[in-house]
Amino acid sequence: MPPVDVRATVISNVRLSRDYNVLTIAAPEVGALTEPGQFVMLKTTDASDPMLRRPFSVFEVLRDDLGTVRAISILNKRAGRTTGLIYGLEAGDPVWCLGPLGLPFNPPSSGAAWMVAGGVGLAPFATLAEALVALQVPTTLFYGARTADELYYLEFFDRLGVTLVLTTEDGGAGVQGRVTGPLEESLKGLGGPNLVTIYACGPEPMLAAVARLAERYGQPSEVSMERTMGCGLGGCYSCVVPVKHADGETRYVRSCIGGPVFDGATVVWE
Amino acid sequence: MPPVDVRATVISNVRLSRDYNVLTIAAPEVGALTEPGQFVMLKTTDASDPMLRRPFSVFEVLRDDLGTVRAISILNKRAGRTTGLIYGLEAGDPVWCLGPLGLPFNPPSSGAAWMVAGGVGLAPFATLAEALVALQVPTTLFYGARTADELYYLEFFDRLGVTLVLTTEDGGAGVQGRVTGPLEESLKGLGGPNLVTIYACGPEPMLAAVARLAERYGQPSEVSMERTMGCGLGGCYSCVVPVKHADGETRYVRSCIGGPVFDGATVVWE
Amino acid sequence: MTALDMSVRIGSLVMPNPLMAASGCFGYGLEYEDVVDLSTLGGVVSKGLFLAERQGHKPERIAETPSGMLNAIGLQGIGVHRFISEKLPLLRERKARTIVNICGTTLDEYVEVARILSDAEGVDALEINISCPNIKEGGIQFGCSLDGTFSVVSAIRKVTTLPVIPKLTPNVTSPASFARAAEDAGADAISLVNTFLAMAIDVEQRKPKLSNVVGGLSGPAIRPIAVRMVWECRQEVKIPIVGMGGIMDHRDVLEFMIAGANAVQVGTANFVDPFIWAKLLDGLTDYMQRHQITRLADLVGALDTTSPAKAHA
Amino acid sequence: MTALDMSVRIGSLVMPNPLMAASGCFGYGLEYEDVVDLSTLGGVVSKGLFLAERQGHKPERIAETPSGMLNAIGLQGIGVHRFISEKLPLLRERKARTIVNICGTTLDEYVEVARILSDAEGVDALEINISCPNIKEGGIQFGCSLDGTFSVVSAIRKVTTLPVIPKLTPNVTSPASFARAAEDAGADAISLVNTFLAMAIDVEQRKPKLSNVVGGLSGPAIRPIAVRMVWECRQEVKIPIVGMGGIMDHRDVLEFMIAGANAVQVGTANFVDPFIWAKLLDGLTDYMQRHQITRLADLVGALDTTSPAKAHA
Ligand SMILES: Cc1cc2nc3c(=O)[nH]c(=O)nc-3n(C[C@H](O)[C@H](O)[C@H](O)COP(=O)(O)OP(=O)(O)OC[C@H]3O[C@@H](n4cnc5c(N)ncnc54)[C@H](O)[C@@H]3O)c2cc1C
Ligand SMILES: Cc1cc2nc3c(=O)[nH]c(=O)nc-3n(C[C@H](O)[C@H](O)[C@H](O)COP(=O)(O)OP(=O)(O)OC[C@H]3O[C@@H](n4cnc5c(N)ncnc54)[C@H](O)[C@@H]3O)c2cc1C
Ligand SMILES: Cc1cc2nc3c(=O)[nH]c(=O)nc-3n(C[C@H](O)[C@H](O)[C@H](O)COP(=O)(O)O)c2cc1C
Ligand SMILES: Cc1cc2nc3c(=O)[nH]c(=O)nc-3n(C[C@H](O)[C@H](O)[C@H](O)COP(=O)(O)O)c2cc1C
Ligand code: FES
Ligand code: FES
Repeated sequence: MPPVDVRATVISNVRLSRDYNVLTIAAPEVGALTEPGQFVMLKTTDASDPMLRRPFSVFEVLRDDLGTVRAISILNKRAGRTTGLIYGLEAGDPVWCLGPLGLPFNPPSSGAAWMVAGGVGLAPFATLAEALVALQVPTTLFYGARTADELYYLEFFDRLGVTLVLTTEDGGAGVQGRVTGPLEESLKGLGGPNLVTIYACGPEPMLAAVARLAERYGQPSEVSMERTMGCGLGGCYSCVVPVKHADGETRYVRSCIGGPVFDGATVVWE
Repeated sequence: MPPVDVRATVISNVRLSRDYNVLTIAAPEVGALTEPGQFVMLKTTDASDPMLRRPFSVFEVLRDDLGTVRAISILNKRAGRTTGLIYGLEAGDPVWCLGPLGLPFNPPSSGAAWMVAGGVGLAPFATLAEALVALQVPTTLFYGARTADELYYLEFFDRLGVTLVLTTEDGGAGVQGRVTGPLEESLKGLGGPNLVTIYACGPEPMLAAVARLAERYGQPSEVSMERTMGCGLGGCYSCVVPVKHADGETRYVRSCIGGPVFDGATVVWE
Repeated sequence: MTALDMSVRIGSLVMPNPLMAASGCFGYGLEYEDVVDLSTLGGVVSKGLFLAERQGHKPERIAETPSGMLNAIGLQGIGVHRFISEKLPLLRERKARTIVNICGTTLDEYVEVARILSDAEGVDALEINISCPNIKEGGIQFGCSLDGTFSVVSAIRKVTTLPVIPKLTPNVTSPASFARAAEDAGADAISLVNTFLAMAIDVEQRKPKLSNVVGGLSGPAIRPIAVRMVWECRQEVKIPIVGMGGIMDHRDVLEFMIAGANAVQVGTANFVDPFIWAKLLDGLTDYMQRHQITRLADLVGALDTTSPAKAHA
Repeated sequence: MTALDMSVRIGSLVMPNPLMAASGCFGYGLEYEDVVDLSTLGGVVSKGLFLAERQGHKPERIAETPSGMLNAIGLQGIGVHRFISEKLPLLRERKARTIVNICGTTLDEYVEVARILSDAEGVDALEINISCPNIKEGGIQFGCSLDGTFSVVSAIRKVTTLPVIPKLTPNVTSPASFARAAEDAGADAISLVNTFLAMAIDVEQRKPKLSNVVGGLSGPAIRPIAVRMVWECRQEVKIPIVGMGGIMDHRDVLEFMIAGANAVQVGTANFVDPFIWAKLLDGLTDYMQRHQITRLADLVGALDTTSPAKAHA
């Protein structure tokens, strides 16, 4: 489906912490088309400073009681200029929203699904979890953050029936350490290859570790890669990821149209 | 007094018409220092597009019941980018306000004061009228606009005891035609030179006409000139007005520090 | 109201309107077929092509700057052969007027690429990229020397009947002298500007923001310089000028045309708003109607320098 | 914490910090004495001065562009004699380090102005403006020729012991070659960049926005190009570089220094925020403390090009 561009209005902006917020915008045209793992390109001004849009996973697709899509939300983490502006938005402010873009996650090729999220990498998993649950796939979320305060939306996943495995760097909640720790434990406990499909989103070192673990234990993995993106549509070649192709060659693939979701086994980690 | 720079918050924005609005901002530090005829340099964003501030007369200095300055207002007319942004501001939005700047009007050198306003040129006369009334100077406002709808704040001046002489281009209120018509009539009716001080603000052709009429009828005039201004402080030399000096030479004078109020008899009209 | 004529002719290339997608900012065109009917554009300029496939630079490849962006993509591309077999047939199907941006590391490579494309069906013109600031072997040695410019253009001129449009660099003292060299060498038109050599530094890390250290600046930041260069070139040459650099709306298109451009390209703006094309056409139509202009071409070089615009009209 | 050392030395000119007010953007300095204590600035560069008084161009003299502005003031100024009698004594009183930006229409005029200023008390350095793009006789013929640059600088060198700082134009293919010519001619430092020749058109009126048609582009729009030029010059010469072009905050100051500038000038930003100076000093202090840098000069040219900055650290 071709993407659409909407001058959406902010419905609400819930600040979860000093850095995280959930921005809900009236972009039903985008939400109605979105599949889990896809993203939008956002801009908070029509002036030319800042000029380029920034990519964000669609966090929630929000429906009214009749099931009609009314809005989408974004789980935003302040990292720089536009994410800072998004953090500061108020209800009624305009946001330019282009999407949905990119390749979504693929349905699991095996009986169970494990989602692995690091920090703001939680973003694509709300919609994916809903889709998996609708498919009646047993779903686990491995979710790591720095501190207990930065573990968000636990109730949401809990209510869906997703099994939660939490980690924090300071041990304030769940297992102390990185999310890859409990993931590896669980992988060890599996009876054989191709039993779970692993979906991962988070910082690149985490994605590399997850992809390697998945390979070592013979499970398929899909990773959502973060890249600086100029256009989101394949026009600028800014967002490339080195991918090993079937012919054995490594080539740069534009992650906005050849991703952001990649088969973890094909990404060449740097 | 040195100017101050305030990141002020919009208190209210009253849209008077499709093009005019009165913006009230919490910049008491600026208001407390302002004299009639002075201006502020405003900016609606701290991004670099648009980058430069724009000059605006201080329209009202607003005080609470105890007389303490709480805010200033701006009479804004949409002309381009920043004036368009100012028209669209909402309560709570930030505005960067530098001022007060420039030379104020001088007290009248004669027994009566005539203020001549064209369109948004009304802006400096609300504070001037208050000052003149406080000095018990009999004050008249000659005020011209395109249509009756675009004659604003009549009640304000009326309440102060200012005599109003109105003109509209379409004849919808007051005398049909330009404001210089009734002005000339009144000048003709004066008994001699130096009986009234004429203050004028509006489009340059109007200012030129007023200054010439004042000269012809031997009355002193002060005109507030509009120029493209880069800095408002004498730094950039963008805002110059050709002024005949005492030595007979015409030199460019920076209107932000040598104006915006000039002796109408010294300006060299182009 | 009479029909509005926005057409532009560059040699055998006839475009219904002056709006072209700039090289490197529109993929191979097909990436955008979902968001815009390619046949409604004046023309689509392909990403720069060498003879062989290229991987380009490592990320980071772009960085945002005030009202602009830096890029050092390094001309990642599929090479001329794959372009002809994989992209050209589809572009023809979509009735896109296709201008191929060609690169070379040597004079021979330019000529070879031009020859191969001249034999392919569906190429409407060649834009000769002698101005990419991002790779050492990207032809910039030709683009920064008058002799080099003259020799590349005349060598290509000899092997093709397609319109030849050298694309000039702004990173020289006098782009107009390069315009003259291009015209003398038989160019059908010139394109300008390519990007400005520039850089940005992350001060916390004290490292360049781009892996290539330097890159090319594009976007509205450069527009006033680009317009000036178009205007200078307009005084120097008679051939059509394809102007670009920071066009964001129809007023910017008109600014380039009034300065002397016969057609324009839109690059960076397409990233910001891929649906820009219809808005540009609507804006031009509205302007022509308001000003009662029936041939847009009448605006080319129509700048009246006898007095400045009134600021507060 | 040890005392932070931000000092910069250019020949006999010693500045407590690298922050200078750019020529033409700060009047004669005294216009700003109410908003900033002039002695706290590294230096104040005066508006460009000819021998005689000048009226400059008609308005419109400036126009805003995306993240930038055009100016064609035309060097309105009071001339060197009135400057010495009316401004210099007051600048001395305020303990401003005064750098005079000098202009000439001929080599002789440059030398004459330099000589007169060298005899005056209170001038700390001369910045030689051979790069004003806005007036035909403004020395740009010297600034766009290597020989011209060399001869102006060496002629002035002969008549003054004050630090001589030629200010280079960015409107050339290789500013670094001009930096070399300036160093060879005995310059104590170079300033760069002056503004980029540019223009803007009011499309409704089809007239230029500036009375002079073309003007100079300044502001953050040009910063990435200016930083690149400073970096190139840093590879070419050993003398101090005074970098400028679009500095808006302390990070931009650091960007120029890391690229190779020993000091910087702030022009356009001063229009946007005349209270910028204290903010810049605070920002530099904070940066030095966070990075445990005691001598700011250690950052000059400290760019690490072995790898790009991490985008998503
Ligand atoms: C497909 C996809 C989905 C995403 N989903 C989300 C999401 O749901 N929520 C979310 O919060 N984020 C998400 N992101 C990340 C988000 O896009 C970035 O955080 C955002 O682009 C940062 O923009 P900014 O303007 O705030 O920061 P910028 O000002 O652009 O900079 C961000 C940080 O990176 C540094 N930086 C930027 N560019 C460079 C460079 N070239 N070199 C060195 N350093 C650089 C800056 O200094 C700063 O620290 C997603 C990214 C992708 C690709
Ligand atoms: C001392 C002073 C006091 C003022 N007080 C008020 C006031 O109280 N209220 C008020 O509404 N206005 C006032 N003005 C006028 C106000 O400053 C301008 O309308 C404002 O600067 C326009 O800014 P903008 O960004 O909206 O328009 P811009 O986008 O800058 O342009 C305004 C208009 O002028 C044209 N224009 C701008 N620059 C040029 C140029 N160089 N060449 C050709 N055309 C140009 C544009 O096309 C547009 O039509 C005052 C001006 C001065 C000098
Ligand atoms: C990401 C990117 C890639 C580019 N690649 C090319 C290219 O391959 N060949 C070329 O001639 N110009 C290339 N350019 C330059 C553009 O075609 C255009 O000349 C320049 O960006 C100025 O126009 P703009 O400001 O509208 O983008 C590229 C520009 C960008 C931003
Ligand atoms: C309004 C204005 C006037 C200027 N006048 C002069 C001048 O007289 N002499 C000079 O060498 N540079 C002059 N410049 C150039 C600045 O000193 C500076 O080199 C340029 O603006 C880039 O810095 P910025 O982006 O910080 O403004 C002027 C710039 C502006 C904006
Ligand atoms: S973001 Fe432009 S090609 Fe991917
Ligand atoms: S506005 Fe800058 S000198 Fe007057």
